[in-house]
Amino acid sequence: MPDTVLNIQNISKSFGALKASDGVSLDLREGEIHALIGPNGAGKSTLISQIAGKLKPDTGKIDLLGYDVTKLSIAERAKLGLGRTFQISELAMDYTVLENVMLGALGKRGGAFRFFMPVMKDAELRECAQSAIERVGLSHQMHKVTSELSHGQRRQLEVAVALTLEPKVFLMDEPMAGMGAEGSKMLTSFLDNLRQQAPILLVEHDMDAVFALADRISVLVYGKVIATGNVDFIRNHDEVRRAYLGEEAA
Amino acid sequence: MSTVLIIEQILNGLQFGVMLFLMAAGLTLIFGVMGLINLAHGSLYMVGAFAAAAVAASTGSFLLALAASLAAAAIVGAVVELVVIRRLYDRDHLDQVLATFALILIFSESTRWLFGSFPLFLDVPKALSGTVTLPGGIAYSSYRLMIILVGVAVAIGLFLLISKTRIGMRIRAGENDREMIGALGVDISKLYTLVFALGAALAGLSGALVGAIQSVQVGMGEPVLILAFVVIVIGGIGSIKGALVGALLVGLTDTLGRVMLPLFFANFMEQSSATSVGSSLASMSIYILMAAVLIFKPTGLFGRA
Amino acid sequence: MISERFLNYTVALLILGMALGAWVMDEPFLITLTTKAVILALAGVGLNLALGQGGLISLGHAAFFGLGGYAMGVLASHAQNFTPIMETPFLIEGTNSMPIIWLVAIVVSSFFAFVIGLFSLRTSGVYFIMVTLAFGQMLYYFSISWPAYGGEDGLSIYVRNSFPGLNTLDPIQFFGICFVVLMVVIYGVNRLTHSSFGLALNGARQNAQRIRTVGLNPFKIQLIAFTISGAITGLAGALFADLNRFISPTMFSWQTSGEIMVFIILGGVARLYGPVVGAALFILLEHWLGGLSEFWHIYLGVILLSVVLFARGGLIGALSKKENADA
Amino acid sequence: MKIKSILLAAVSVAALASSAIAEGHGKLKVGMITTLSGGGAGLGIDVRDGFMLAIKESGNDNVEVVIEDDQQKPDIAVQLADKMIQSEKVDVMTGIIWSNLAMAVVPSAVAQGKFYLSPNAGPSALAGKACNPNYFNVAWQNDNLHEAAGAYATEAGLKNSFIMAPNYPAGQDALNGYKRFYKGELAGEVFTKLGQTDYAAEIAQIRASGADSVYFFLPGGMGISFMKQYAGSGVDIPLIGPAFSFDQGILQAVGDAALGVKNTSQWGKDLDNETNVAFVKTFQAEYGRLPSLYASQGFDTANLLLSAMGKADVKDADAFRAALKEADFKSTRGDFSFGNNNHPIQDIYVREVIKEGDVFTNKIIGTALKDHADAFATECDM
Repeated sequence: MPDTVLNIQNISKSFGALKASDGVSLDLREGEIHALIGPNGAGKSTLISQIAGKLKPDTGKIDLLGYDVTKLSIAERAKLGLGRTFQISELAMDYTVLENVMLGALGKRGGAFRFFMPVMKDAELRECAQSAIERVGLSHQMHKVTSELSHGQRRQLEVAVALTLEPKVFLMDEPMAGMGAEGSKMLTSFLDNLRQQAPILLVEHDMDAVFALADRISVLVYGKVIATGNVDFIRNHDEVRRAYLGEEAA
Repeated sequence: MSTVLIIEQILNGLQFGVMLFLMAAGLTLIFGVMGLINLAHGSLYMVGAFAAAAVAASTGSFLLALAASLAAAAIVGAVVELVVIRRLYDRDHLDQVLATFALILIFSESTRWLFGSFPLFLDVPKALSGTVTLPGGIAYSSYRLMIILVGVAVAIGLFLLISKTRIGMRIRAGENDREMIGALGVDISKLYTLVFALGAALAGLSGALVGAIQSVQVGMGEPVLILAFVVIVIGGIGSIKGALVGALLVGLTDTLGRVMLPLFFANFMEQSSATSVGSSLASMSIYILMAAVLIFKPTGLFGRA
Repeated sequence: MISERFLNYTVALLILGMALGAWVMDEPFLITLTTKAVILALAGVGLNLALGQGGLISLGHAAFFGLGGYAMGVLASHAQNFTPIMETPFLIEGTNSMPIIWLVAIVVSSFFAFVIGLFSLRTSGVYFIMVTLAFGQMLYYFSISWPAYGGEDGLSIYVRNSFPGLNTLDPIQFFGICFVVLMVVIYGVNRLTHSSFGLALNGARQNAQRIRTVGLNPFKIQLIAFTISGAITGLAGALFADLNRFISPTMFSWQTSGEIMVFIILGGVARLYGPVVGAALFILLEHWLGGLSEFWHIYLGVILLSVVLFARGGLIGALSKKENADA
Repeated sequence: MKIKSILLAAVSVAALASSAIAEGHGKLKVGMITTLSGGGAGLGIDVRDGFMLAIKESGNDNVEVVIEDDQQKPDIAVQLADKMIQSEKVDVMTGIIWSNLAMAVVPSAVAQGKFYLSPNAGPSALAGKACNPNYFNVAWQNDNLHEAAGAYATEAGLKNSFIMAPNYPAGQDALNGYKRFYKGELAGEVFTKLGQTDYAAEIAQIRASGADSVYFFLPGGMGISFMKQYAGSGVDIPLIGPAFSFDQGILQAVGDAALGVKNTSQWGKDLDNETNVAFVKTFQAEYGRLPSLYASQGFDTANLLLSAMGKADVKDADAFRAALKEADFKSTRGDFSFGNNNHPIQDIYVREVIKEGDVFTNKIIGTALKDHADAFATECDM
């Protein structure tokens, strides 16, 4: 299936009595944005963690670009081409924007084992990092220390780091969270274009963004996918309305 | 080796474990609630022993001496918490290690300045100075038996304190979420002082109990401190149950290792080199145990990830 | 306020000047003292790589310091007695040539650092501190009860080892060797800090999850850093043994680990010259306060405590602009 | 500026050091490196006090003593030795308590032409193969007291000893020394961990061993812990030890547990000779406590030095060496002379721990070995 880049097959994960993932199947195809939505506690974070490699599923299988990655580590999956952004920013807070993005560039190159040459004078890495920073619109903040960035800027930085890896699949965990209206709008149009580069599995609470961006939407409730389909299908899906959208509308 | 001797050695191991538990309980409690590594815990042990020796010398009463050890260590603990320790809660472990390392220097030399360089005298009370005969004909030191009982009592007391009382509830809340406990309206700094003083008092008590059968001298706390750290790391830092299990494991490993290893090596080498090799390995045994536990369970037996 | 780089040069020149001044005034002991500071600084530079850059708080670096010392002791004692270290399966002779001893010290201590790191790095936080301490204690007890090289008594080497073209028994020449070694290592560590590896290592300290997500393996990075760090401290151990012409299990004790850590905090964590300033200050305090009172440990404790509580950047932090070291 | 004050400090250290160059003729400068801080400080303080008492009593103001604290750390001791030789330019060194520190300092000090008088440590290497004409031991070779204990046990008709020491060189030497003069069987031989504080396991082994005597060498706090625990264990096999665990400073901490224990020593406060009687009296008057073994050794060391000073100038090394070798001084131990390896030939006594009023102390009850030299003298080619 060359068209399907990420294929999650029937995975389950329990914590004691709690079934956080209950036979979830999901796929991501070339060129699309596939949004994953669901109420709080539906098991979105657990699912993301299993896809990224932080948690191992109890049963089931995850294929990435045709490889079985179920047992691989985070770093190994990243090397295969999985680019991830986090719900809560995972950044080196003492580093500048540039330094953080350089880390991504290092990862892309496949290793940090050069011990003598000054990394900041490595033209190739720097170019890669700077272009990513430009694409997310942080050029003016390039030498600012990350801990001094605003919340929204940190999200942009996360995306920039993911970009340097030139991933074949993006896994984005609530990139819009905490962004102002202006920022959300900018990021929405950015992501819209990004799908040309690589498909995106997008977990997002911002329904405007989801409906604007998603080619397909999957709805996760109590660890199960209750529906998958395009925007209209989901909008009009009875069970979804009851379980999820209904509450929101009310 | 006779069965009676083996049983006696197991009993010795348990008793050594219980002594370690008294020390380790305070250490693990302080870490669990405040997230603080306290290298100066050994100094509080020393304070307890010196206070007990001083009071026993002037009053002749062992009970008063024990009370003094509890009080002195608790007071010193509270003062240290107020002056120094509370500035360290938000710091990283490195700062905590170094600041409490500095406290060791200050405590040790101040004690030597006050009491001199020679060991002080502290003896077991007359009533407990003999032996009791246990079933099976084992003559066992009454005082050591009392230490086992005190240790068991402290263990039960701590479990009750933590599971049944208001303070215990707050302590548990503090372990889980330090911000939540503030939100509950509990005066967190008072609670911390209290917990630190409690841990210090336990260390002081064990210093006094142990001081009566060992020697009360400057620097007595550090070897025990290292052992207590081994104990809580094996048990899982922050867990009282872990401290108990870890202490007994360390006590048994150390005692039985000392006895068994030389005998074991004597099977295939000459006596005096077997004694030497066996003793060398025995002195490393608990550290090997600790490394082994951490390799399989990186957060100790009962630690939280 | 002054820039950190200027401060670094000043410190290096000050140490050099101190030794040269003492040489001119014919004060060999002052040279010896300065040499001690230089060697301890080197041990600190080693630990600082793991601790400052990598965030790996090792309370077991005395293990590597001791291993370096014993590498020197074992080699030199065999050379001194003209007995081979081993004959089967192949002959290994002792030596009293410093460069060979250094090489052996580096190989041995980095091997142990690699193995200890392999196990210890599975843990983190307090567990890491304690498991490194445990490994240090193992070696300590081993060295005490291992009779071949003196056990608790330690081992005296009567003549300082030789370095081609120099008279190592002349204090100023031995100082020169140690100073050059320190400068070379500092240069190397500085390059390392600003290399790709340094960027990843510092990144792993700040956020290991981030490093993993970009496809790098923080464990591998930290293991390499820990190994290099152990090797540097081991080299310092070999020099320290040569300074005293004596080794003993004290080099393995946990107090030694604590003292190396103290140098770093006195000078400033993660700063290139932090351990240098710290070690110099420590030696100065030791000799000053030691002369003032039998109870000088009290003052040392108070000073250390104040630095930890109130001067978090260490002495360099207090003198230069920023509280945080830049990476 | 802090930098400046550091610099100033450095300069003042340098100035201080340079002002202290030895001057004059017939003068003698002693460098004493001993343990004055940390856990083992008691011993060093006694040696220092004994030594200084003798200097003071002599009224000889040609002696200058520089005292430094080695903190019981070998590397510090080595540096202090360097300092004393390189900047203080001392003529004679003394003071070291511990064998491992002595091994670190002595060989290189005597190799640089300094005299070294040992007031306490006597490692076997310095008595045997590594003996040196400039090294004089005024205390004992390490094995001496253990050998005497072995001789005493044999003489007392003991047939089955349980022996015990920490697992480190001095401990191994101790047991070897005991076995050298002990002719009976061994009920058990145990090495404990250095610094061990709990002896329950060993006491259980002793109880089960069927021994008729226990010989133990556990210096410092280890011995205190062992004896207290032993007393509480109900085991009543008699104990024998070297004097180190029954010293004046330690006995008070052991208390009743030590009463009646036999120990071997080359000195006792009740030794009836003129020098000793006067020494015990003046020491008590000067420092307000009873002198210890270590104090007597410090006192003897200083008197040996003073006796040599009366005969030769230290600048004439050969003459001074010969004067030291004569050992022409009044020792607190009575007869005292040096063997070929510059180690003592002396009587070693058996003492028993008693209580005098409120104070625990020792009483001499016999002589274990007369005019005893050491086992390593033959290995020394002097």
